[in-house]
Amino acid sequence: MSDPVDHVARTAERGAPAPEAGARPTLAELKERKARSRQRVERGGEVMTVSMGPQHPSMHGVYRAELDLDGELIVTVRPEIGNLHRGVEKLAEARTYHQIIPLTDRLDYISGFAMNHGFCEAVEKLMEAEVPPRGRYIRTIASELCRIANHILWLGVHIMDLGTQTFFCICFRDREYVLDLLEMLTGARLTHSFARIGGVAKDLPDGFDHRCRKVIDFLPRRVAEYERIVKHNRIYYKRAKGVGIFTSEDCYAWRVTGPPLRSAGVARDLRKDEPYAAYDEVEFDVAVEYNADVYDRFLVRMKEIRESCKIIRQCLDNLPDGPFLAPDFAHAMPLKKNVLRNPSAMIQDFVHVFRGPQAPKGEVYRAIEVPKGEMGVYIRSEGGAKPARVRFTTPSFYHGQVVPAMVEGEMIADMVAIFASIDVVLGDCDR
Amino acid sequence: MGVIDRPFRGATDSQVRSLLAGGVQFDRGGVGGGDSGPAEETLGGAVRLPGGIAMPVQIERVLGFGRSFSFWPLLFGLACCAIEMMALGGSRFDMSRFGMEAMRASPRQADGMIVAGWCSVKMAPRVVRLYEQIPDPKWVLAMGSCAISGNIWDTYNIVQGVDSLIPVDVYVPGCPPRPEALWQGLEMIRERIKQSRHAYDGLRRIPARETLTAGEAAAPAKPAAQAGVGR
Amino acid sequence: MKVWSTPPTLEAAAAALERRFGDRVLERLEFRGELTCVVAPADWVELLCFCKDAPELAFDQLECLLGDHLPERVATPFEVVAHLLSHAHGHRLRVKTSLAEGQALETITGLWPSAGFDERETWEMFGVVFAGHPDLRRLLTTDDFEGFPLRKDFPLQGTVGGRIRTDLRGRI
Amino acid sequence: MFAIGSAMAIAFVTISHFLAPTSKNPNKGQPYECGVVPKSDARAPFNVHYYLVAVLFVLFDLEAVFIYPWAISLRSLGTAALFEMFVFIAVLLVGYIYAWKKGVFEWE
Repeated sequence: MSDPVDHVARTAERGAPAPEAGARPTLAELKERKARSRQRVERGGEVMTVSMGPQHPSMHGVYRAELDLDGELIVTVRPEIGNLHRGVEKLAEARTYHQIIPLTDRLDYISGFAMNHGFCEAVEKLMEAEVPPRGRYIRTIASELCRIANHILWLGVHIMDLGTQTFFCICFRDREYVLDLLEMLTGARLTHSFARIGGVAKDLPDGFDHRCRKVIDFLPRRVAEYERIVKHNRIYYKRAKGVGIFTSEDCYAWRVTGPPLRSAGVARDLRKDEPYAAYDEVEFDVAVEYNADVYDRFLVRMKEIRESCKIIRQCLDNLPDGPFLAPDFAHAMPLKKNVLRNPSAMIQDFVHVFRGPQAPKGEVYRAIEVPKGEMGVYIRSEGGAKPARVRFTTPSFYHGQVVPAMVEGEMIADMVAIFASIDVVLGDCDR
Repeated sequence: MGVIDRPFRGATDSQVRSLLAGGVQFDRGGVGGGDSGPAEETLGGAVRLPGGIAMPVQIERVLGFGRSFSFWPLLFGLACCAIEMMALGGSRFDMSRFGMEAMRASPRQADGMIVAGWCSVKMAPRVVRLYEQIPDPKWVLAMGSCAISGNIWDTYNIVQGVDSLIPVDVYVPGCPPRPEALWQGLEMIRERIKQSRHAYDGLRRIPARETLTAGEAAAPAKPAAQAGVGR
Repeated sequence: MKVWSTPPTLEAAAAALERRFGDRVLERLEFRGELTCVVAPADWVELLCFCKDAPELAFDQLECLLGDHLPERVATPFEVVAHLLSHAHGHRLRVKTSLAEGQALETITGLWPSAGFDERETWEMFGVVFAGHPDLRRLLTTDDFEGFPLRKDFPLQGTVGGRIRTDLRGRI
Repeated sequence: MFAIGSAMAIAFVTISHFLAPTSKNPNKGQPYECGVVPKSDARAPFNVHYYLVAVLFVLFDLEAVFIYPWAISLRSLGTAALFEMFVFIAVLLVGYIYAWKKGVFEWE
């Protein structure tokens, strides 16, 4: 095995303050902690099979895990997914690139625009379509709003899984403000379909700038309020600290990406490693923690909300003017107001709606950082308007697969906390 | 041909799936029509006193009025509509103002079911089983165009509309419908509770198709259908 | 205009691959700054093993493994594509192999456990059998589902299931 | 008085039994397993540890039941009752510490 990259060096130059070496548990220590919790399983005893089935309050939709229990300890887990499978990839092969966009935001329906964004980045890489600066900035703003909405909802459901009800309402109160912004920008609360090949569908509505700044200003205070409630809460500390440890080596092997990977001490964020949209013109830190447990995943996500607010503020400050949708005939749709006026835009609109933009022959794989992890879109096109094969490599598919590796040897109550901490959404997982 | 009562009383998972194979038919069969069988065999419908007499309407109105103020749906979210259902449970659109506070996790304590999201063929037997395990009287709200008609998912693994599985009282279209739309749907369910009308009232039993082998026929051999009071 | 160029470390990796495998890498494609190696099914595991262990390549994460169906290639209609990612160097590689109908391919769950679900889905959607897979059964569709949905000849609405047969209304 | 009480209780049960519309079907009778066909019978053998914790809970719950009436009528009982209750609690405390040391509460 090639020696793992020295994460501390990489994290240090990323600007995230690496704690002094003493506090940071080494990989060996994390492994030892995990081994201790596994050996409790070896003690035989008859096994009770329980189905933590499709309809279960903490199974985030319809994920089914068949548990073999030795008392409260989980001996083996047999996951079963596919209850929400609707063949998006088969459907995408029968549609042009523009028609696939509405399919993508029903993949991970909690952060709709992030999925559109991923797909459009991949198509633009295939067609070598250029996105004007303003389009890139608006995309960054909308993506970060989706990230905030996703993390707030995750927090509400995660704490509700651990047994409280009021926190769910606190989080949904704040999430409504972010959804109002998204609704103002894209017209829909969840299923945005706001990205287009070559930019975004509409410009920022007037008044959006002011409202967005107001929301961005009070969100960090809200995050501080969440942390004040949850971070030092005796019960949460006991149920989250040192639970569900998943070291960075395991994360690589099981393709666990996003907050769970960053909580294992790896400063891996595609917005920094392979910058897309306006992320290379924006200053932000990668949220990193080092103990790889449920508690640190909470901390990582709270940091990410703060970073997202910082990104949106910078995007709003230096938002370039100019077109928000690429004016090139071959790939992008024309602006609606032009279509009714001059004939060339009308022809362009007609061509794009009926025949769709033509893609060159070839295959492309583009990965972006969606709120739940790393989503890769693979498109193979034989030329023409319809892709020959589309594959959405969504993070929840692999996070759903990693549950047995993470949970065996833990208690049932811990499984609820761990499953919630890796943030699996079944629409994303089953495609 | 074996007779399958709607919903599938006691149908095993493979039967539900085989029925789905050919697509399932049930027609509304007009109120009062049809030969609903002996008292204990009937599926809901008229509330019968032990002697089999239909209960006078006044008592039913009082019972309906009593029930209408706390419709506890089953905590059962499938897809994106479930997020909007959670938003309705959140603090801005708070549905607990209308008595629907507790989304009960187990069907035994639920009054009804909100099917929020597309239902795949793999999930179909489970939706039917959950529906059957909810004690009567029960009401079903199909939330979202995916639950109503399969929406854009016209693919091999999606049931095109949950009403081919379970009788649905209220349809709330939208993708996803806004929390206010779901709230209006729940108000319409409250009206139905007040009149104590259920989706399975007017349903005559529908004959199964020949694919069901005799051995698998769900309903036991039926005695000659008596002239019961259909609702 | 954004120019998609291959990162330098990928050049070194490609050279190392060339040295190690020479002509067993059947084809090398460059498109939009991405490197694609096509390899025969027999060398599939060996090449991926080398990709994971060689220091210049150091592909310690399997991004995804997917199947593909190209009906126009009659001899080997099926394709298995693996995307690899290296955390150390930060570059990506695509390894492809093409298979005939019913030809088995060696499983790579030994190298990366994340391939488990991928291979099950590829088998379920295309019918490509993965020899040595610990638990190769249907993942996304029901257990008694016949046919392989993502093949180009499989109808979108599916042969069975889920449809309200309006043609039957009133006749039964 | 007692007759009225018991009559009302019985009435509530029987009336709702007759008036409620019910539909008998085998699916409804089966144990609820999150919507899945239950594999084993609901009375599957389970770990003895559950039983131990349950019994200890019942035991100390009953202790609380005895304390409530004592607390209410403490003023009329005088200080002697105060110390008798301490003896009562002390005896149960010994049992509690014994169970704790036996490791009944840890789930190993």
